Amino acid sequence: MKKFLNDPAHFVDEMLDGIYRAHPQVTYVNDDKRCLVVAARKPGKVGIATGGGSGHLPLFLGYVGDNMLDGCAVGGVFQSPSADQMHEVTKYIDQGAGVLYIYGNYTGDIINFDMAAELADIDGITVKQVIGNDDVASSVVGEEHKRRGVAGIFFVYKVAGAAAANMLSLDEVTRLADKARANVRTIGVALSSCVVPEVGHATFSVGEDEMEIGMGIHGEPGIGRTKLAPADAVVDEMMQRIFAELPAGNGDEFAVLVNGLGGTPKEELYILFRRVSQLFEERGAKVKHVWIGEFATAMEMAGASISVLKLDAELDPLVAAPVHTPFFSHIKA
Amino acid sequence: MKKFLNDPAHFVDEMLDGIYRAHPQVTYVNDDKRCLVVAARKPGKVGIATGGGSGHLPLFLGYVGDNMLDGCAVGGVFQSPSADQMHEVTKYIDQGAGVLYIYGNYTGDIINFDMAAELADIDGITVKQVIGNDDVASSVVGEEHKRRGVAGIFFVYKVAGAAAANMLSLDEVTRLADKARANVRTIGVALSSCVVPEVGHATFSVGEDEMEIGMGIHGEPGIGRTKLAPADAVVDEMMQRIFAELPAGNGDEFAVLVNGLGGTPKEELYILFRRVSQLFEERGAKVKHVWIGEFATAMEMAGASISVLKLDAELDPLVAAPVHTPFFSHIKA
Amino acid sequence: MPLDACDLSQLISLCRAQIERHCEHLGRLDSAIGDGDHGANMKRGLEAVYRERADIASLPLPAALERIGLVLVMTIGGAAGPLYGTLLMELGRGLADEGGRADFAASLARAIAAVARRGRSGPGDKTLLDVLYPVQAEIARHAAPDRIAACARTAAQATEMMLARRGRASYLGARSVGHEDPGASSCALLAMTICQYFQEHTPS
Amino acid sequence: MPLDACDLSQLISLCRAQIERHCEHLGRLDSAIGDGDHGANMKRGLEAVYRERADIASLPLPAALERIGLVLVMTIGGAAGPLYGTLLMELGRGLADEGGRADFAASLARAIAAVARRGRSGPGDKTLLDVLYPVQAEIARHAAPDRIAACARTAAQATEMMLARRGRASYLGARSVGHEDPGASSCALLAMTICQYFQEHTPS
Ligand SMILES: Nc1ncnc2c1ncn2[C@@H]1O[C@H](COP(=O)(O)OP(=O)(O)O)[C@@H](O)[C@H]1O
Ligand SMILES: Nc1ncnc2c1ncn2[C@@H]1O[C@H](COP(=O)(O)OP(=O)(O)O)[C@@H](O)[C@H]1O
Ligand SMILES: [Mg+2]
Ligand SMILES: [Mg+2]
Ligand SMILES: [Mg+2]
Ligand SMILES: [Mg+2]
Repeated sequence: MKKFLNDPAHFVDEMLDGIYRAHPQVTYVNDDKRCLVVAARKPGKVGIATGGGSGHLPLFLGYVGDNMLDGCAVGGVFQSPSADQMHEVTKYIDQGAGVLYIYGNYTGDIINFDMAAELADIDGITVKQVIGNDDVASSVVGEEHKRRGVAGIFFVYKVAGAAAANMLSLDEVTRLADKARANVRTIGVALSSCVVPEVGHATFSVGEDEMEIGMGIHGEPGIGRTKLAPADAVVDEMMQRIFAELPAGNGDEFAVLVNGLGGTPKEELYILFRRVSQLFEERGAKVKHVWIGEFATAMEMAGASISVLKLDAELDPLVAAPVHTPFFSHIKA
Repeated sequence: MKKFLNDPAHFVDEMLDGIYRAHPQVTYVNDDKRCLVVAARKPGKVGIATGGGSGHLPLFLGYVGDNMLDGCAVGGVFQSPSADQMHEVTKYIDQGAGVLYIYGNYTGDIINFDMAAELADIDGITVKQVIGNDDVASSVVGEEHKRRGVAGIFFVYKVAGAAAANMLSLDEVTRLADKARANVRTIGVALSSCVVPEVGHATFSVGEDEMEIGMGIHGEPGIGRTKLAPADAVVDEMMQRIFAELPAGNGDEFAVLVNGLGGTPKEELYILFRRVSQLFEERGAKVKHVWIGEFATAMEMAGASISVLKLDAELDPLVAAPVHTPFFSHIKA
Repeated sequence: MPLDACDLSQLISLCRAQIERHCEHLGRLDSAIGDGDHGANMKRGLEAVYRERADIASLPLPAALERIGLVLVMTIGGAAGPLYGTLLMELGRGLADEGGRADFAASLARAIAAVARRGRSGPGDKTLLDVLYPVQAEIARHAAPDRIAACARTAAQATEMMLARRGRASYLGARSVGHEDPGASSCALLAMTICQYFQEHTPS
Repeated sequence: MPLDACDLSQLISLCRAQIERHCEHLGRLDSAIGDGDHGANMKRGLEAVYRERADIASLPLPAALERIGLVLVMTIGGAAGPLYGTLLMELGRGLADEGGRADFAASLARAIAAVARRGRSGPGDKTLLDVLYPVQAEIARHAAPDRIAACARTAAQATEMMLARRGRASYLGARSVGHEDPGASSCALLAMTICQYFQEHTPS
């Protein structure tokens, strides 16, 4: 296991210690480092919380900051955080306008967020939920509610964060976040496995010349193991599945996220984006906003995902709004 | 070779195509994609150019943008760009105030930059040079001029970029950049090799339980191959070499860069930073600015480097100045 | 033996030892159709309950069960934590509400229904519920402990041929068939341990 | 045969074939003490010159050499490109400046000095200069082509025991000893090819 770590059991807590030492923009509540919140609060603003397992940085906690999220419950590596932690985060970030939970569609997270929402309800805090389910590889059309949430949640965060910063109501923020959720699709491809520190060896193995399309960000099996194809052919296959659900016609506008899963150099992500851009061009459609880099990783997994958000007049300015978190800054062009 | 690529011979040019498609903030001159420059010019400002081999993103070209660099000559993977390319970049970015070259201490780069400077001289453009040599592992004290330039060049760019944005003269920008250069030290440790696309296999091999301290960002041998130690022990050994040259006493202030070499997850970089921060704390010294992430990579190499810049009243505000490039944004806190 | 006369502290120790013994096996089952951590998760949970066993055993049974549930929620994590936690918390609350007149089987049925609601799942989804339902039925008809234990084991084994419709395994679709569900397996292990304890402590 | 009567196009073809033949070997030498690309770099450069050989051969010798140097700078890249390029560009310019009265050996010496300045290097640094210096000395004393070729090979081999003080290999310190320098090796290969051509085209 080629990792910088001390005791694997302390992996998450030492990482969090490093984060608090580096970034005074965030802090924690209830004396529990795993209950991360923004240091600066804004009365009357809808609070936005997320949460999920560790091992996906900058997901999830990395998006807590100005104009994005207000808090995050941090779980162990690939583990849902507890209902308790989410409840503590909820109490702190509620500023009188209610709280929106945005997280990925995983049983553990759903159960724990549901429990936290019930606890918040007892406190008199209104909680709404938007559950990311962007991974087209994890279930068929018509069964979208079964799909996993992956990198596309970035767009849901960005839209919701900007809406809340505009001091919209909980209902409005929820509606807009849900609109982003419904209009984003993601597909990933993995070239190698990740290693969970407490486990100590690769979660799965992929042959030296193989790739797996549709693999989840915890190493969940995808929809097909094939020979590693040239980059352009890989993109063509990925984008075909996305275009099938988000048709890109003349004049349509999109935001695109090319996300590295951890072990893939940025150089290669740009080679992938080159082809993505060509495909939109061929259709006369426009990639209006683009982010390329690591946004939702699976530790050191080599691979990449492509997320596409269909824009409209309402979503566009929200996606384009500037944000500033310890892990991600976006400055208006 | 687990890479997203088409023809390895087109690796760099397809990557650049992706970059220009994604980032209108940069463009190229002389009809050569490898001559990258900022789109927006600022008359009377000192131009700052860099250059070097590809495979280190965001180094080198990723720092071309607002308040940082004005141009970059892009070489093949781990290859110096040609004098000719640097000359073209130089002609474009000279805005009447002269040009400063900042690059790493590698024979190929030196020779090519020297030639470019001679060609620029014929055009009547004044060129100065500051050559990064921050890697403490690559030569002993007293022979610093032989040391390789690695991630610490980030601080030199940032200081020079801010100085030029303040419209200082070429002499002043050069003096400040050189001061940053003289006050930064870096040490790296590699856990696995990188793969050069045209070569197609690992450049070197490190045993499953080994690490190499001081390895260069092209896989140049370091100063010792040892068993992989716990993260804190690795940091202690690295920082001991840095503190030997940049003593950190009570009240001293520093900027720190914890840099991933490509294959190491951000989580682990924060575990490393936690220990770095403790060591400064123990000495009563202050880490005033910190960056953690990938700033100078070696493709997919697993490993990390730590760069430390000693601050003074002159360097501090320059390091802290906001910048905005396609690959790196820093917003004043 | 009446339920609340049992030595809860000893029962906790037995459960913890059982999970410890099968930790790797549960991990392997989860690797095949999930993310491989079910053994480690359950072990973490049982260790935490074990550390608190003295305090827990000093409580009246309903409160003790509720406390165990809370510890499990907070330590197992993932999907299994809140599900096992819900089971025990609801069971404890149910028994408390009905005071002395509590019908254990009925309370258990209501707790299992709460788990199903929580997990948005039901019978045949290839989860721990597929062990809980038949076990509850055996208890309701006052079967002997060894009968209940045998039923638990058979029920867990029967998940092997099911197609997962909930949890991580559901993403595998048809590929989930042919592997026993890790949650069902741990649930059977715990049921069997508890049954054996009562078997040994009941005058035959 | 006088220098400018040689068939430059043929000579270029021979050099290119020689480098092609030894490309892998040069790569291996560079892997041992550098970054492994010297073979690929040299091949890229010679291919480019080869493609332009017709145009080049139509120029007067000094201009032809300068042109070859420029192509090498622009295509070999790395450290070797500008060094080989400087050698040929300076040699061409030197021969041009002195017009008909050019002393080839003296011009070559000045071109080698320019390479050393460019590389901030000198004799014994374990670089291609360690082949260039002795080859120039042999030419200055009008040695026969086969003598010069033998001298080039011996000189390249002698770099094996040197400690690298310039280029990537210098970071290895003492570990650079025991490996022939790739630049010295390619330089000897080219010198030997040129010598053999003159050997074959000079009446004995
Ligand atoms: N929605 C659900 N309803 C009931 N049981 C579930 C559900 N999701 C998962 N489970 C149970 O949880 C088990 C997995 O637990 P565990 O591996 O600890 O959690 P995770 O899947 O989060 O890693 C499954 O084998 C299954 O029995
Ligand atoms: N400073 C220098 N002076 C003279 N020759 C040098 C110098 N640096 C490198 N060389 C020569 O260049 C050769 C390496 O060339 P090459 O591998 O093509 O470039 P790079 O080192 O940039 O990969 C070395 O073997 C050596 O002979
Ligand atoms: Mg899990
Ligand atoms: Mg090279
Ligand atoms: Mg699991
Ligand atoms: Mg080389």
